[in-house]
Amino acid sequence: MGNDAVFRVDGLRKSFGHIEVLGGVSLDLHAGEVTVLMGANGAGKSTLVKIISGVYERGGGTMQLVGQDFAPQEFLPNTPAEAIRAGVVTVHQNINDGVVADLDVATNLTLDRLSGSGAPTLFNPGRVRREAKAVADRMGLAIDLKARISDLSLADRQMVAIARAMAHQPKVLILDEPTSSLSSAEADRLFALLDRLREHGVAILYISHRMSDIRRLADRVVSMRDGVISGVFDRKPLDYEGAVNAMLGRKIHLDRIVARNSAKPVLTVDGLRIAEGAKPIFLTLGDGEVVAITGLVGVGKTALAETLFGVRKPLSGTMVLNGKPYAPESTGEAIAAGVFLVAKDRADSGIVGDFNIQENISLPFHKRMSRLGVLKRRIERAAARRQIQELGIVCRSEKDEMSALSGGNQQKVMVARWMSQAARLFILDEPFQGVDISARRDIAAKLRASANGRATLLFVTELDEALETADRILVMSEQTIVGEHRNADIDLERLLAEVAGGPLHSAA
Amino acid sequence: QDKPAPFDKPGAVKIALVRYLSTGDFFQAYLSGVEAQAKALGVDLRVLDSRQDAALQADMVDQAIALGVQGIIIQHGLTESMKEAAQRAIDAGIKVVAFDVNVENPKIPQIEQSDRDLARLALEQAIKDNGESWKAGYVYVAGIAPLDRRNETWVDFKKKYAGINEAAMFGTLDNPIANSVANQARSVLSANPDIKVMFAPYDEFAKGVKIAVDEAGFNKDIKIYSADISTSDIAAMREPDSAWAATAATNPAVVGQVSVRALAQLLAGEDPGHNVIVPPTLITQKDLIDKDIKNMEDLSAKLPQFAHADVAMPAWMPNPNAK
Amino acid sequence: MSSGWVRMAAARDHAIRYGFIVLLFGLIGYFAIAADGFVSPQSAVFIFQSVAITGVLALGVTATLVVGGFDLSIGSVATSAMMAAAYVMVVLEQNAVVAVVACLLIGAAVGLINGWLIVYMRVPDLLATLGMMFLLVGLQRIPTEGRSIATGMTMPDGSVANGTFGAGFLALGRHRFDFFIPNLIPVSVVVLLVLAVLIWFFLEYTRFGRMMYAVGSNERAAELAGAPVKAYKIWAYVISGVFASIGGILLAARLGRGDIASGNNLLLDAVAAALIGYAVLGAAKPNAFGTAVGAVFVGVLLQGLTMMNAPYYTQDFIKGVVLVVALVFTFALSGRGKR
Amino acid sequence: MSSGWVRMAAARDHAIRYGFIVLLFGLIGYFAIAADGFVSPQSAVFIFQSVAITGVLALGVTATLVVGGFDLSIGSVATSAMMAAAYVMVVLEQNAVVAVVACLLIGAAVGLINGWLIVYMRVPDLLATLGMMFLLVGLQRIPTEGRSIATGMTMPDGSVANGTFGAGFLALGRHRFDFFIPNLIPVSVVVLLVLAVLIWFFLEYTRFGRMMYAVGSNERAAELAGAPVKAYKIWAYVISGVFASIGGILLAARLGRGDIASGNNLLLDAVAAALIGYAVLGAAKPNAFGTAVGAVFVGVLLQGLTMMNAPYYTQDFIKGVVLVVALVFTFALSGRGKR
Ligand SMILES: Nc1ncnc2c1ncn2[C@@H]1O[C@H](COP(=O)(O)OP(=O)(O)OP(=O)(O)O)[C@@H](O)[C@H]1O
Ligand SMILES: Nc1ncnc2c1ncn2[C@@H]1O[C@H](COP(=O)(O)OP(=O)(O)OP(=O)(O)O)[C@@H](O)[C@H]1O
Ligand SMILES: [Mg+2]
Ligand SMILES: [Mg+2]
Repeated sequence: MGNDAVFRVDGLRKSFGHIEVLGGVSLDLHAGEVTVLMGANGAGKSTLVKIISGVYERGGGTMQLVGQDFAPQEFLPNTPAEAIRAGVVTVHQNINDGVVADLDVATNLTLDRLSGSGAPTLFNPGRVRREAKAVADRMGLAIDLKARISDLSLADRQMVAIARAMAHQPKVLILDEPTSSLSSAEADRLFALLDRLREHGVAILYISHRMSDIRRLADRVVSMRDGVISGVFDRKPLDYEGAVNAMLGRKIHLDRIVARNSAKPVLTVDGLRIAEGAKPIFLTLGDGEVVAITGLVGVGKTALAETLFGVRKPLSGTMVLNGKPYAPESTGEAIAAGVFLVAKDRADSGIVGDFNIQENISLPFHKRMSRLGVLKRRIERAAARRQIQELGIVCRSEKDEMSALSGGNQQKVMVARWMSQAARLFILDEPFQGVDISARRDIAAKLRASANGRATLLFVTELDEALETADRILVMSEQTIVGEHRNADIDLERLLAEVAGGPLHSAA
Repeated sequence: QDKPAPFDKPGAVKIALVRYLSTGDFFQAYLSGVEAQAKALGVDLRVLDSRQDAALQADMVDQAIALGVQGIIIQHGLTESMKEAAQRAIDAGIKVVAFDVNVENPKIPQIEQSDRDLARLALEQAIKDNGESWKAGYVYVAGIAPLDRRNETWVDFKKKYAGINEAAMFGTLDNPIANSVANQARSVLSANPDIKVMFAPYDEFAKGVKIAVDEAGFNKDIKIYSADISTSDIAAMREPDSAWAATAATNPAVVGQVSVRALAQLLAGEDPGHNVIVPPTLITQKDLIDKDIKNMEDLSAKLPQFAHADVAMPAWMPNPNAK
Repeated sequence: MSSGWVRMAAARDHAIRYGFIVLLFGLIGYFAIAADGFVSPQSAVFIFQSVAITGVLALGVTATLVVGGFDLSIGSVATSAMMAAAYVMVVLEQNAVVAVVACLLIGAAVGLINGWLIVYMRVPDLLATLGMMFLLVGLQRIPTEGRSIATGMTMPDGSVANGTFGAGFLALGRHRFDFFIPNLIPVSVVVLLVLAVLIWFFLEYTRFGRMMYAVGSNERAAELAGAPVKAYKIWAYVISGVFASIGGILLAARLGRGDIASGNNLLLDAVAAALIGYAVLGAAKPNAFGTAVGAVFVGVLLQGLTMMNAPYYTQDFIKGVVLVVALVFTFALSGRGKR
Repeated sequence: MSSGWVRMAAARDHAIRYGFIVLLFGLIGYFAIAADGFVSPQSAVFIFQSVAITGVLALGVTATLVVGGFDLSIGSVATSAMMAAAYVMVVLEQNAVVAVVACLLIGAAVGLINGWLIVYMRVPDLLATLGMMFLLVGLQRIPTEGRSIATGMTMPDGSVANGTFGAGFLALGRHRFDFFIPNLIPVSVVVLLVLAVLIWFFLEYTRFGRMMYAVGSNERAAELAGAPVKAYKIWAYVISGVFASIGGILLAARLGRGDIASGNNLLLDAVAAALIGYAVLGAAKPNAFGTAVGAVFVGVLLQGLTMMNAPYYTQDFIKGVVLVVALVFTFALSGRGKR
């Protein structure tokens, strides 16, 4: 197999300041193969991708494009444009780097053509829309081409970015965690497309932390650890466990969850309606309990989370927290009442880019960390250090800029922020976005270990994540809760039917 | 010729010019006059420029005191901000003269270019050219001291000649001033096409009005009267069929020279008098054409009263214009 | 949703799209009644003429707004170009073509430097162009030591500058084209209209223009999609600089001399026009058509008020009030708006 | 990595952090040698005094920069406050306290309106404050029809205004505190220093200041962290307005009259100081300490050049060049920098 490599990376190095991130990475990509790259958060996957795609300058090593009809040629893109022109197309990890929010879908789908040098000078909206439609159709995208990107959900934005990359007829396609904000239906569409590209001989590098993706797609698995390749697995059947162990440098073992019961209710939700025409939601969360709510994208999980946190107002219904009526007017009131939310989409709604790790962690708790309005930095720093330790955030110090962290570690900082103080009701909306397997289990374990004294509510699209973490799993569909399961003896079939909004829903 | 002490030793005297306004031709010419006379006298001149910051200008007087100058010329500024600063200089034993700002101090000679006279000369010419009743446009921005003084004369004239009908008053100091005033004047002319006389007692205003009059094609129907003069004003007045009929002006360079001379007199123990007035000259389009005056040098050469004022001119005083 | 609600939303959409245009025509109607002689071809031409220079500057600054930048140096570029034109013709005794070329080169050079500072030296836009503004305000005065430039002027070294403004150059400020009525439309208005159409077409209907919007909205995404983001940004500043220098040429041609002025008011008026443009047709973003309408709007307002004898300070006041009200209207209703 | 490389990186870090301060001291050293009398307590006090008013304005605008906004109205707020103070004392014949309170209220009111426009009406910051600027420039001249306000002035209705500036009020501009040397430090310098320390402490060490930075960096994240984002933004504009009105009070006290021609350059000079502040200690973001240093830097530069008899236009030029060079230095090296 190794002889039909179309893209070859040899001894690639990269340092930021005096921290070495890539210590000589060598990797081959083969035509018509999906190579999955696995690695813990901060292993250097995105950095590698950014070098290949011309965003970062490499610190050493070589890259080569190899083809049947031409001699191997040095591949040294100075800009993303050069990489694209050479046929190496990338969908980056940060979705907002993939689309331009103020422009419409059609322009976004054809963005690279507009900036290509061969493109016609004139911008003909009709023609652009036709081209965009062709691009969208290939992906089976059903988005209004005139809609502005800023009005779309994250999943739709991601699909737009992927569709554009696909349309290039690339030689090498790189996808950096493309499914982290997609629903399984959309992910399935993506996989079907990747299958087609594979048949057409495209070399695909696929980065993901989701085992289900990896199992579905991989022809080869390459593990990466601390900036070097730590294992290549291409003998069928693929040794996934070995790959995970190689990427972590140790074995992980999965403790079965012992589902707990709780007697003391912390939050009672009574007849809450979060959307026009939706059925009311009834819900009780107990002390020490970890509850996961799952459901497809767009069923109202975020809406419910935001309602509980005071960002939105319910249309009707009441809530009782700690035996007292709870109707937060603002996020500030919610926090004061002990209700915390780890919001989804960290780049938009979590990370303060100008702040370092420490300042990001302390953000909601300034009041508790200050006297007469003056911040006590020693307390702030101590809290940050504790969280970095607890969650194993990979960084130099608590003073690091957020932009210097890998995606998964940024996500950990977001969780750390809200774990740094005791909550009564702890809500996490897609907290595992971009977090590697072992870190995910660590976080889940931390959540469970610290669960006493509060109720914990998790919103996840991935069922696996719910199964690994929760005592109880609720299913949402059409802006309301349609099913409830104890995580002990789950009827998976019934649960999946509820998720899909099947017969049970109509029976309800 | 022997100069009295302290001017007998070249370079022994240090004086400061403390300016409020500096941007523009008038101020540049004034400065060149100051420099020329200072050079002729052999004194060391420091220029402190507050760039229209009245508070800073007051501080600069103190700074000049700290620099150990013997004399200070205060050029423009606000009475309120300069009065005390000037007094502090006097208290420090420094001789002070003030140009175009009243510092209300009997010990400080006031150099003036007499704005009232400037306006009067121009308006008298307007009466002479156009009779006693006409429809006028007037360019004025309140709050600027010399313009306020020129305005007083205009108000007096309107009282005196009932036939003067002020159809429109406008003006702006948005820069470039001529361009902004041209826009306004165009509007005024569209609204009042029967205006006969434009009184624009500041040459930047007059330039703007002239542009508007030309653009509207009214240059043969309207006459412009103004104050102040510069090389480009001369060119504008000399254009064929120019509407700009006359201007009254003092030579800013001469005013600069007079300022230094008055200060020198004080330093030499002489008294230049409390009000040192540099008389204005009326300059008409006809003068410029008849005498073939093309620029400020020609003007000085051919209108001697413009080139030199025998003000503050004791016998020992060197004349910087003497070649 | 009830159809009443839909109708209301549609009405609101209309209010956003056409509110400003309606306001403009309302204003014209009001002045037509209140001020004699406001309605005439000459008056219309004059309104365009009075905003030609700021309008050209505003179109240039629109380009920098589109890429998410800002150019505070345009006023000083215009006055520098004016001084340069006068210097070239009067002191160096060159002809009109040389003067125009010199101005355009200055504009392009300043734009390049601004762009280089912002793109490669990563100096924030406001900062870089503010520094450039101070620098140019000083620089343009150094050759003549702060004197205005006019034929016959005395140079610092005592010599007399005898060059003259070429007739061709002055024609840029004074010639009028026939248009139904003889001698109706001045060159400056033609320049404004041509540049407005050009930049509008460029921004809306060429891929370069589209990419500039993309760069302004999300630089990183545009770069990752393969756009030469740095080049686009630099180009925007070059456009801005060149347009400002064209404004300076028109200014020199109108004044017939090189006048000492800071250009601050040109800057503010141009920025006002470009920002008012956000409100036109509910764009809520920089756009060339809006900028042109914004410039005309200010022109109409000032022309009308001046004709009604309103003193200059009430004009500023009303300009401010109208600006604020018009914009509240657009942005509050549209619910978008973010720079 | 080799230790040489580490040392180089450290050197670069130092260059970024201290480069600007070194430049400032270098400048002081140069002027100390080149210009007589530059080094003296009086000269130092004078430098502070010369930048006191712009410095106060710059500190205010820093607050709006911190929340990611901008305030173009500060210059006109200052001059409006000056006119208001004069009007209250001279025309309405009230005492100094009333005048000061009136000014502060005006500043706060303008800040509130600006904030309201930006936060609730969603008008972009530059636009809202530009409109406010025009509005105030006109408004402040309406009561006196464009005249300056001084004791004994004739009002539009022909009456004579006989009030005077209270002695207490004038003392704000003229009194000097003893400090080793008698009569050394003027009130305005004390005000500048006190306000600088206050706002610096507020922004760096209080939770409110910290949250303002968060709001400026990621509004939504700040909101989801429980911050009342709208209130913070409005407060920033109120701070800016109040500081500008304090600047106006100082100006009125220094001038002893309400002068319509004063205060033209306040906006640009204040913005320059605040933006230079980005470069101090390699902050690459708005910060109060940097702003204060920026103001002093401009003061030192202009004072030194004045003492070396540099004409006014070269001062502008050098100010621009130094600004650009200093900022290239900081931003190019630091590799951060984004507004
Ligand atoms: N701009 C930067 N400056 C300094 N360090 C950086 C920078 N970008 C990344 N790093 C560091 O490089 C390492 C690798 O980051 P990278 O983003 O490549 O990880 P990753 O493998 O993609 O992780 P994840 O799965 O979390 O996305 C991390 O330790 C990160 O802190
Ligand atoms: N800005 C918006 N404009 C219009 N509809 C919206 C908007 N935001 C959300 N919605 C709709 O509201 C509903 C609930 O959305 P919400 O984001 O809560 O879904 P979700 O289940 O949390 O999805 P996800 O899994 O992506 O978090 C969806 O139907 C969505 O399309
Ligand atoms: Mg990554
Ligand atoms: Mg959600």
